[in-house]
Amino acid sequence: MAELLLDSDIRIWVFLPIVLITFLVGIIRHYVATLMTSEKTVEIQQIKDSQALIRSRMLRENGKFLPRASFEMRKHYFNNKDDGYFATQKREPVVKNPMTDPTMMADMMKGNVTNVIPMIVIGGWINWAFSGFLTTKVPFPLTLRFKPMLQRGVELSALDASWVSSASWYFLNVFGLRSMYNLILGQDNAADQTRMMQDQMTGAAMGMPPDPSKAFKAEWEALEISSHKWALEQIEDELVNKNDPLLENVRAQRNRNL
Amino acid sequence: VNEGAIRQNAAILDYCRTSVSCLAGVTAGIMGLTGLYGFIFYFLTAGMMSMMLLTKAGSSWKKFFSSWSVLFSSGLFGGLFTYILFWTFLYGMVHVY
Amino acid sequence: LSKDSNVLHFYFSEARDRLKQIREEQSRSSREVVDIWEQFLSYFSDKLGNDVWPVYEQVCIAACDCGEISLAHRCVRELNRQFPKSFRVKGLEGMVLEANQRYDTAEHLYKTILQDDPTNSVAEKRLVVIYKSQNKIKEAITELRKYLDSHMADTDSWLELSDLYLSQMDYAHAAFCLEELILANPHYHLFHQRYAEIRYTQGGTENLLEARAYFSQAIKLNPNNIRALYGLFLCASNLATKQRSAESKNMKYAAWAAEQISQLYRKLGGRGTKSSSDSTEQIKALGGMFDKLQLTSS
Amino acid sequence: MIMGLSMDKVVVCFGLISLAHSAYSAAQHRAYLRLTEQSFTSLPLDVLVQCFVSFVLTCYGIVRVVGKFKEINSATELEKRSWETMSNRPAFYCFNHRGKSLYRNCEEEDAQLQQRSFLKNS
Repeated sequence: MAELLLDSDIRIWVFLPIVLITFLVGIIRHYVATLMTSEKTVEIQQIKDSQALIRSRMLRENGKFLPRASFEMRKHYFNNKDDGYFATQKREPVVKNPMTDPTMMADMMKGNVTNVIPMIVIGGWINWAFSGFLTTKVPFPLTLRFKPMLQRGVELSALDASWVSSASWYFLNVFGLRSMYNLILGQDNAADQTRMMQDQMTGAAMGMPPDPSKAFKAEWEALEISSHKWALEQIEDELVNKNDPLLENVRAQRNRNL
Repeated sequence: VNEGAIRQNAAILDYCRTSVSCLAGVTAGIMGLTGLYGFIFYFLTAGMMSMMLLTKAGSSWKKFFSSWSVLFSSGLFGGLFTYILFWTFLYGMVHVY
Repeated sequence: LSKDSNVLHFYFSEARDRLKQIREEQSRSSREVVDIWEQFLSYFSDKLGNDVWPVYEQVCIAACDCGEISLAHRCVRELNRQFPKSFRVKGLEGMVLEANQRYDTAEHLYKTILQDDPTNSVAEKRLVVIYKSQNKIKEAITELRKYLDSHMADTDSWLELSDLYLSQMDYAHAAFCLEELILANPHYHLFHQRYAEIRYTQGGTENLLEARAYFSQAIKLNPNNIRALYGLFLCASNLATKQRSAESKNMKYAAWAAEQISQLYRKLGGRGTKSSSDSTEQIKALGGMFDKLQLTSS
Repeated sequence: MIMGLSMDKVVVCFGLISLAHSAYSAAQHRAYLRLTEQSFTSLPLDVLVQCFVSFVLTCYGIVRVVGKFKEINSATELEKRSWETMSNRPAFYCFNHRGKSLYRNCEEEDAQLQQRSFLKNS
């Protein structure tokens, strides 16, 4: 098949602009999104729930370092049938209905505004402005099945599948540049710092379970079956009878580190 | 085990992965690699980056990564997509027109 | 001229890195922070870029700590201009008020913050501090317990509460707080050591046994922890007098701890700058002390 | 340390520029071939070498620039902290302590001294 020769004006006026436009739009979208995000409001109840879950998990994992009485006391606090934390706290599942909750509506709107609409608008514009060009060729052979994907807007059945049309090049860029945004925008940690300063992050409430009562139930069960085995039972003998070279080694290493 | 440190290490790894695959794509495009050679080149450069990171971490890489395979395999295929994009881009810029 | 600017740049980055280090270490080198800022970094504040805001915050707290109210005011003003609605800056404002000993105004400020944002943990903690600095420990404890009721996983606050209880000599509650800390950080030797110290202070065979175990755990986690070694020695020799049945065992532990301590001293003495005769004398004195302790306790 | 960091950045910049330059020369080469109607077999060796070397250089610089790994073992981090720093809680700083009077007196004395010397001089 004869090699196609593209006009090099296409390179300057179609191929390059598409890359630049996608890239810049992505960056602008990022900043618009950060401007528009409303900070999530966290209820004190949610913080309390998540922290209780964290504490109970720590109790299960590290409870072996506590004396038996202390462990049982905490277990009782969480799991006691009559007034235990997990047994009495009943929460209504906080599954918000997006239609009734206006803030959810607004959030969804914003998501649409920043994600979908630019894509449609810019995509449509590019389709209109740069339609019908072949822009480039992928440097590897492809089967015919990729033709409709890569040659949108150019219906030529005789063309080799590895040529890419302008509209498809735009979509390739949209999807391929995502990780580049991470690279470039994720780098400015200083910006994150200022956002931190703007308002204190309530870090602990980040991983909120959507339905606390279900999480409570699971945690209750997990805590119920965990039993206490003191890890420090024979610690003194272990320490005294330990062959000293080992201990000496550890100590020597530490001394070196100091 | 420190969650924050793990996350930071993963972020560093991710950063290296993305930038190296992007650069490798640029290089492959300029050199005009086609077909299978291009993919082989990608995996070679990915291996090279992992080796560089290993030498940077020194003998104590065990302190930083829970397992050896993380250093080599994390984000390998996500990077491939970036690689292909830049490969195509530079190949188009240099060799097609 | 370029050499001069190079040197300046060097000092600049030195100062910036030092401040950052202090910030990350969370050490309370307030005077140093204020000095670095006043004598050097304040002239280059625009060179810091976005890093300047955490630095302002740090300097503000340090200035409060040193009683340099005017400097603290300046920092808050800068921050206020940049983040006019931030609760974090409001919290700083409250700290400046506290440093000025205007506790009522500060309390009012924190309470308004809490009204707007009931989850604001800084304001709640500062309320505790206000009571504490007015020496109303009882109120501080109630306030802190209220806070911990909803923030159960906040280790800093558990530590603070244990300190407050200790100041009231309420050892049982203080021990409870330290148990929380051990749960959160089971591999940190100092928590174990501290817990053991509290149990030791409480006294009684039961508590002494537990104290012995936790001192041992602290030593296991860090064999260089000399305070824990002393603790183990004291526990074991105390128990040797109380428990006739397990006397030999306890004597063994005590002897082991004493041996470890003198070994450590020998090593450190050999390494230090002091003359060796000095250190051998110290070790000898130490041995004498151990003998005496055992003598009185048995 | 600081010099080292900026050195790495210089290396990255240099690599990128060199990469761009080799791209330009490769494109020139293709255009030349096309004008003289020769068929393309491979790029000239110097462009290939420049391209590859600058790639390796940039990778090296990036790996150096990204910053240090952190130890994932939290115990090692905690071990370095003494009780002093551990029990130091910025959220619970209490400002009602001797530091206030210590430092303030110092300052006032300084001011007084300065005033006195100023008076003496005038």
